[in-house]
This record gives sequence, structure tokens and C-alpha cells, in this order.
Amino acid sequence: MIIKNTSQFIILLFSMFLPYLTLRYYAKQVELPIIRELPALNVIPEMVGRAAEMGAKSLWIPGITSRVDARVISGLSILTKVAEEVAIKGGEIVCATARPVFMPLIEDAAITGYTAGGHPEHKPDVRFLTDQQFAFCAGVMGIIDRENCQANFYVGGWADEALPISAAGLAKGAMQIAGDTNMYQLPYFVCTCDYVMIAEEFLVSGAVLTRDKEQLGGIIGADLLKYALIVLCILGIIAASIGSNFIVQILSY
Amino acid sequence: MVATTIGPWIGLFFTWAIYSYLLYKENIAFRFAEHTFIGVAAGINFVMAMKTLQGNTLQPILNGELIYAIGLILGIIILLRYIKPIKFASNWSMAFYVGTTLGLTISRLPITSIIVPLKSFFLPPNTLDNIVLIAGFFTVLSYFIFGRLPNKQVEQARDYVNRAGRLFLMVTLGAMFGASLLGRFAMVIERIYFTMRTLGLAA
Amino acid sequence: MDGFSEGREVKVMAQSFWDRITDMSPRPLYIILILAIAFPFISPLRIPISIADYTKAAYNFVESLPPGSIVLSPNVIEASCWGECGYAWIATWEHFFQKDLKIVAISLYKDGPLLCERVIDVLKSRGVNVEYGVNYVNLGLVPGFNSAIAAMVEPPDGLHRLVKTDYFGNSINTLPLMSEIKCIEQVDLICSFTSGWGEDWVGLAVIPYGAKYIYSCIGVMQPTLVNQYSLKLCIGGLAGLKGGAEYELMMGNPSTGVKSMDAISTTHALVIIFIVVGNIAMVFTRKKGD
Amino acid sequence: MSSFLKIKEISIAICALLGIIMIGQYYINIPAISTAANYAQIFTTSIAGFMMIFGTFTLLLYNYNHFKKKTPGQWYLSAWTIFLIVSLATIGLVMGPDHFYFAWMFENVFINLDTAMYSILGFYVMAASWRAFRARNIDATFLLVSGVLAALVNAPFAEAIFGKSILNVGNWVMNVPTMAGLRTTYFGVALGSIYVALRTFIGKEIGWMGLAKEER
Repeated sequence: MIIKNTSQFIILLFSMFLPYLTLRYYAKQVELPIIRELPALNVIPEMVGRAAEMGAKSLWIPGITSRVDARVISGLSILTKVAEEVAIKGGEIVCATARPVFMPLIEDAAITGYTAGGHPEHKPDVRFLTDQQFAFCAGVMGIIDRENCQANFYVGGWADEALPISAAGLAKGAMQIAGDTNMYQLPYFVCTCDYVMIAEEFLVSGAVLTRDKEQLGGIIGADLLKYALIVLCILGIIAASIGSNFIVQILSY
Repeated sequence: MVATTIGPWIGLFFTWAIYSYLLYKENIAFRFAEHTFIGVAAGINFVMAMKTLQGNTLQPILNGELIYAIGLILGIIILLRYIKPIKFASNWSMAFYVGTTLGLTISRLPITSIIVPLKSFFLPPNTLDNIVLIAGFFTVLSYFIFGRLPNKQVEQARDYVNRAGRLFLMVTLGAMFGASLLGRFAMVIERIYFTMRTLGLAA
Repeated sequence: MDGFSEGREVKVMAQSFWDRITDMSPRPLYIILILAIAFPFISPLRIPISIADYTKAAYNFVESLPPGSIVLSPNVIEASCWGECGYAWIATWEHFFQKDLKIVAISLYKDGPLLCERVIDVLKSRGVNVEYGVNYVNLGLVPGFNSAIAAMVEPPDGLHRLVKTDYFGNSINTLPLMSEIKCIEQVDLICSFTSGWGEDWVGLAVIPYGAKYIYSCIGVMQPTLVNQYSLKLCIGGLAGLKGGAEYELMMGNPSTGVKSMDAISTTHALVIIFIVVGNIAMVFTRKKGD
Repeated sequence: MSSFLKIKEISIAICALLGIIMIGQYYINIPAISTAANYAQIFTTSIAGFMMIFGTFTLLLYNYNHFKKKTPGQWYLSAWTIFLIVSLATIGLVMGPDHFYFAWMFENVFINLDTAMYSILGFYVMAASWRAFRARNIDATFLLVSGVLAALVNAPFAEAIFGKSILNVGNWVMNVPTMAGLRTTYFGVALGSIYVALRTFIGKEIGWMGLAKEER
């Protein structure tokens, strides 16, 4: 037979093309697919308002990752939302990065947010500190300390600099949100931040904010695959309870 | 017994130049150590890369196996990025690299990350362990389903399921946090042991 | 000062004590950490170490291998992970040489070849019989991660297509050991030292070819090792420094790994005490309604 | 002709073709594909080698600019970095990496620096355990209880003081709820990676083309 590992091949094809089909379907629809409530997005206006009342600043950092991947793109869409809130409620944002190549992207995202908030004339404060991990850590901790940042957003691709920076923000009593797909830095964020977007929840939050119809369509496609996994698991549990491994044989065909 | 050769003492200087950043503040010794680290790392990186290219790409071509020339040409194209007019060519080699790496990764994901973990949940719910495992599967998977269900009541019930799923994730993250302590402290222990051995305070 | 105000005053003083503790500079804590590590090296506590089942499984499988079996030992590890995987590396390789197995070492990250030679130097200083080209070969660096793995395991002679010269520049045709191994089919055991997930070897070698795989990882990857062991994707593994110490104990010659475990005890005890005290401080400062 | 070569569709086609060959190697029973895939993987390792060299040139250029512009407080450090790279590279290539100077620099300078640099986080964890690891909400409470139990499993003193029971509880938490959560996250990661790969093969995801931004 020309096809080997058939069941795996079927799963691969479904995983590749089902989200693409739903993407095409929703691209033609007028309204957006409805996504469940994401608590982190509701907290942003409250955080920025609190910082504005205290006369403090908001701080946005995409982590130290060097590639513009899905995590950084989600982080940028969150920056646009924060900039919109700052334009409405007042206050200021400081954006610090370790990658010069990100700076134009950050400026664009911030200006888009300011314009949406009705203040296109605001100038975003974007700073490139250094590309060395621990020197970047020290730089950001200095900003948190000196410039009293009370609404901190750590959304992007993080590594070992996550703990020292978020702990410094916590020590200043700031409200903090974090988001990353790197499961090894999330435990530190859970302890130091008020809300943490875990793995896919972070990427979806970015898509919801940008109202990207295509990406949201793809997410609905992935949901259908997960429902399929749930059905398969229920059948598997029933099969295991009555002692047959019918499902297991299908999956290893 | 105190270290007799100069090597360990150089290592001691660099170790505590790095730690001076913690115990004191950023200073010239730390920045000197940092730049030494960057320089030596790049030097080793370059030599290792040249050795593998010379041994495993160039050598076979000289021995007559000309198919390896394709790898050599694709590699040289990467270096063309510095020449402005033909900079676009370096994308072809990147495309070759990304296509192979991505294709290999996703070709094995259905078995390693979907079928095998899924089969591990096919358990009769007759023991506590099995019930907790099955509950973990359904609640965490529900947490990662983002489309809102049309039915209001079902969606409210799902909020509680998602809440339980998030707590399962917290236990997983906690275990990773607990295990990471073993890793973090092992590195510090090795540095302190090296320091004591060099100073002759430990065998 | 009536009882009530006195009690309130004590409470205010207690809260300001906790506030001062909370806002304390971290530097004294760094000194405490250094002392907590140095102390057991001066006067060892010798706390008994219990051995994890995946470490026992790895040891017993190596014991069951007949002499002359071939072990493919890849590594994806930075030099900084020496404190974690170094002792496990020395202990496992020493066991392989004791059992007259043959080690083919290949590195997928730049520090690997030099670390392999560092392990061999330690073993030679312990009088282990290492004959280069006969029972040990260092194939040097092959970059590209999963592309390199997929290329070397491919039958009939993937390894000979991928690697033409070893780390010292000798052609592989001049090495007797390399004539005995052409691809994954001649490999009796894969013992991988990695700071990564180890998923590549499972997807590219264990599942397609049924290879036997020991996953020696860094501490933070312990949950991944527990997962692979319970799903029977690996036959055993070593979790960072603790795995190295356990393997040294099973080999019967405790060395640096076992010595360091006392310091693991003191540091872990310190962190747990600080977490508990920190949470108590939080309860007190929260009572102030902040 | 040259403008035709510049279009990015060529790169996307190459990327998709290689992806299909890799998938074909595992799923389609045609020996020719397996051989083609094997050689494609070998060429990828060659490209990876050249990318390492490219990284070193970029670093040399970065430090040379600092040195030429005499950036205050930086230029002499950049000069030292350049000296190290060039000296190690020439000796490593001419005399071979098992030459005394190369091995000595690795053994006494690099390993010590690399380990010291990465061990800094151990100090941060110790300081943070004091101020940051607080059970401020239910999520953090579950995380800290599970984290402390996992730490007690790894630390020999726990069994010496609390006996075998603490080990059993810790191992149960590590083997049952943790595995349930960890394995279920694999599904999301796998589906996400497969979907991103498809978007890359059809040209919607071109972040990797960062090398030549003009042609995006």
C-alpha cells in the first residue's frame, strides 16, 4: 500500500486543512466568530485607568526573543489595545526591547492604538536597551524603579529574564499581566502577575484584539479538531471499560 | 589542596566577576567577563562550524561524491546576504532549511503529540488515578477551546470546567517550577564547589 | 497603656517588622545561599538519597546489555549545563566502558565535542580503558538538530552519508568501530544528554524503528522525563544532578554528584522556608488592609 | 529575469516542496522519496553550519563598528572580543581544536563563564522565593503547593525528616495531575505547530524571511 502510517496521515491532513477551510469560510462571513471571554483583555482598561489616576506609567515588554514570531505579534496587538486605553484615560507607555529590529513594529503598533484612542499626535516612548540578557534585565528593573510603572505588560517571547523583571514590578506594587507560550517561564509569571495568559490563550488574545477574521477562523477550525479528540477519547474510555481495544487498533492502523 | 596551575584561578576570577554584578552592582569586571564570554563563545562556534563543514561537506566532494556540492552551494548562498544586489538569493537557502525542519517536525507530531498522549487517557474510570487523569484531560482541553458555544447555560457550565482546567494547568506549572529548582541550584552548587576546590577548602 | 492599645502597638510593630522583611535588599539572601551551599562541602550531612524508578530502569537495562553492544550517545547541551548533566554523563559512560560497550558520541550543539573530551579525560584519570576508534568514537558536531537526527538514523547507511570525518579529522573508514555501525539498526541503545525536550529522538528513532532510548535531561525537564517514561517512550532516564547522583550510587562509587546532593537539600530547604515565611509576611501585611 | 528571481513565491515554493518531501518520507512508501529526503536533511545540516559562520561574522561586524566609532566605554571591550574571536578561530582551524590553547580556553574560561552566567538565576530564585512566590490567588496557591511538593521529591532531606509518605504524595502529584495537564497541552501545541507549518508552506507566514526584508 502506498501510504504508510495511515491513521497518523489522516490526523495530519485534518490538522492542516480543517483550520484552513474554516479560515476561508469565516473570511467570507460578515461578522466575526464569537470567542469565549478572555479575562486578561477585560483587565487592561482597569489597569491603565489605575496607573493614570496614580500619575504612574504603563510598561510594555516583548521579552528577549529575537524572532518576530506569533508570540511577538500577539504582544504587539496587546500594545495597540493598551495605547488606545492610554489615549482615552491619559498616562503614558514605556516600551523597552532588546532587539533593534522590533522598534519600527512597536512604534507602528503604539501609533495605531493612539489613533484609535483619538490622539494620533502622541509620540510613543520606545527604547532599545541592550541585547545582552542580564544587562537588559538590569535596564528594565531600573526603569520600573525610577519611573514608577504601575501597569506592566510582559507579553511576548520570554526566557530567564522573566523572574527578576516581574519580581521587581511586584515589589513596586504594580498590576501586571503576562503572556507567553514558553511553559518554563509561566510559573514565575503566575506568582508575580495578576493575570497570566497561558500558551494558546495568549495567541488567541492577540487575534481577538486585532479582529483578524482569518486567524479567528483558524482558531474555530482548531476547536473542531479538539472536539474530535474529545469524542475519540470518550469512545476510547468506553472501549477500555468493556475491555476492547478497538479504538487503539484504529489509531495504530 | 590549593589549585597549583593558573587555569582554575582564571576561572575563579571570571566566576566572581560575574557574581560581582549580583553582590555589588554592574561594574567593569562584569562587562569584561561578559565580553570575554561572547568572544570565546563565538570563537568556538566558528571553529566547530568550520570543522563540520570541512569534514562532512567539503571532504566528500573532494573524494568525488559530487552530490554534496548542493549542500555547499546552498550554504554559500546564505553568506551572500552581505552582497546587496543578490541578497534575495539567501532566502532560497532559508526556505530549504525552514521547509526541511518544519516538514520533519510536523510529520512526527501526529504520533508523538496526539495519538500516544490520547491513548494514555483510554482508561476505565474505576480508580482515583484514572478519574483524575480523565478529568484533567477534559477540563484542560475545554480550557483551550476558544469558540463560544451558542447555548448560554452550557457556556456558563463550561466556565466552571475551564476554571478546573486552569487549576490542573497550575499543578502542572507548579511541578515544572519545583523541578526547575533542582536545575537552577545545581549550577550554583557547581560554581561554589569549583571555588572551594580551587581555594583548597574542599576535596 | 491599656491592654487593647498595647496589643495594637505590638501588632503595629509586628507589621512594620514584616514590612521591613518584605522590602529587605536581596544581597543578604545571596550570601545565605552561598553559605548554605558551602557548608555541606565542608562538613557533609550524608543524607540518604532514594533512587527514582526511571533511574533504576536505565541502570538495569545497561546491565542487561551483552558486551560489544553499540551505544549511540548524542548530546544537545550547553557547557553551562555541566553542573546538571556532567556527573550523569561521567557515571553512565563509565558504566558503558565497564560493560565493554562501544560508544559512538555525536554532538548536535557546538559545546558537545569539547564536553565529550572532558568526560573522557575524567574517565582516563580514573583508569578506564578507552581505546579511540575501537570502543569510543567522537564524531564531533553535526548542526541542524532534527535534520541531523533524521539523516543519521535512516537505513541502510544514513550515518555514513551524514558524517565523513570524526572530530579529530580522521576519515570514518579508518575507524574500526564505524564499520560496525551504519544506521539505527546496529544501535542497541541511544543515551542522549539534552537540555531540550527529547521529542526529536522519540519521533525520529524510538517510534519508527523501536530504538531503546535513555533520556538524560536537565532538572527543569523532569516532568517531561516522567511523562515519556510513563508512556513507555523511553526505557529510563536521569533527571539532572539528582539523576547523576543516583547513578553514581547504583554504580557503587559515589563522587561529586552525591557530594552535591547535600547542597541540594540545604538550598531546597531554604527556598521552602522562605516561601512559607514570605506567605506569613503576606498574611500579616494584608491584615493592614492594603 | 533578475526581477523574476526576486519574487518571494520562489522561496515559498522551495519551502513547500521540502516540507512535502519530509512528510512523504514518513507517510509514502516510495524509496526515491526517502533517499531524496535523506540527502535534503544532509544539505540542511550544511546550511546550519554556514548559518553558524554567518552568526560569527555578524558579531564581528557589530563589534568592529563599535571599535571604529570609538564608542565610549565599549570600544576597548569590543576590541578584546574581536581579538578573542580571531585568535581562537585561527588556532582552532590551523592547529585543530584539540590544541592546547583552544582546549585551555574552553576548560578554564568558557565553561566557568557559561556556568556562572546561567547560575545567576539561582540567586534570583532564592531572592524571589522571599518576596514573589506568594499565594496571592487560588492559581498561585495551587502552583506553590504543587511546586513545593515537587521540590520535596527532589530534596533528600524531605524523606529523612517527613519519611516515605511525603515522597508518595509528591510522586502522585507529579505522576497524575501534572501528567494530565502536561499531556493535554501537547494537543494544543501540536495542532498549533501543524497549522503554522501549513501557513508557512502557502506563504501566509513569512516571518522567517527576515533575512531579506525588502522582498517581503
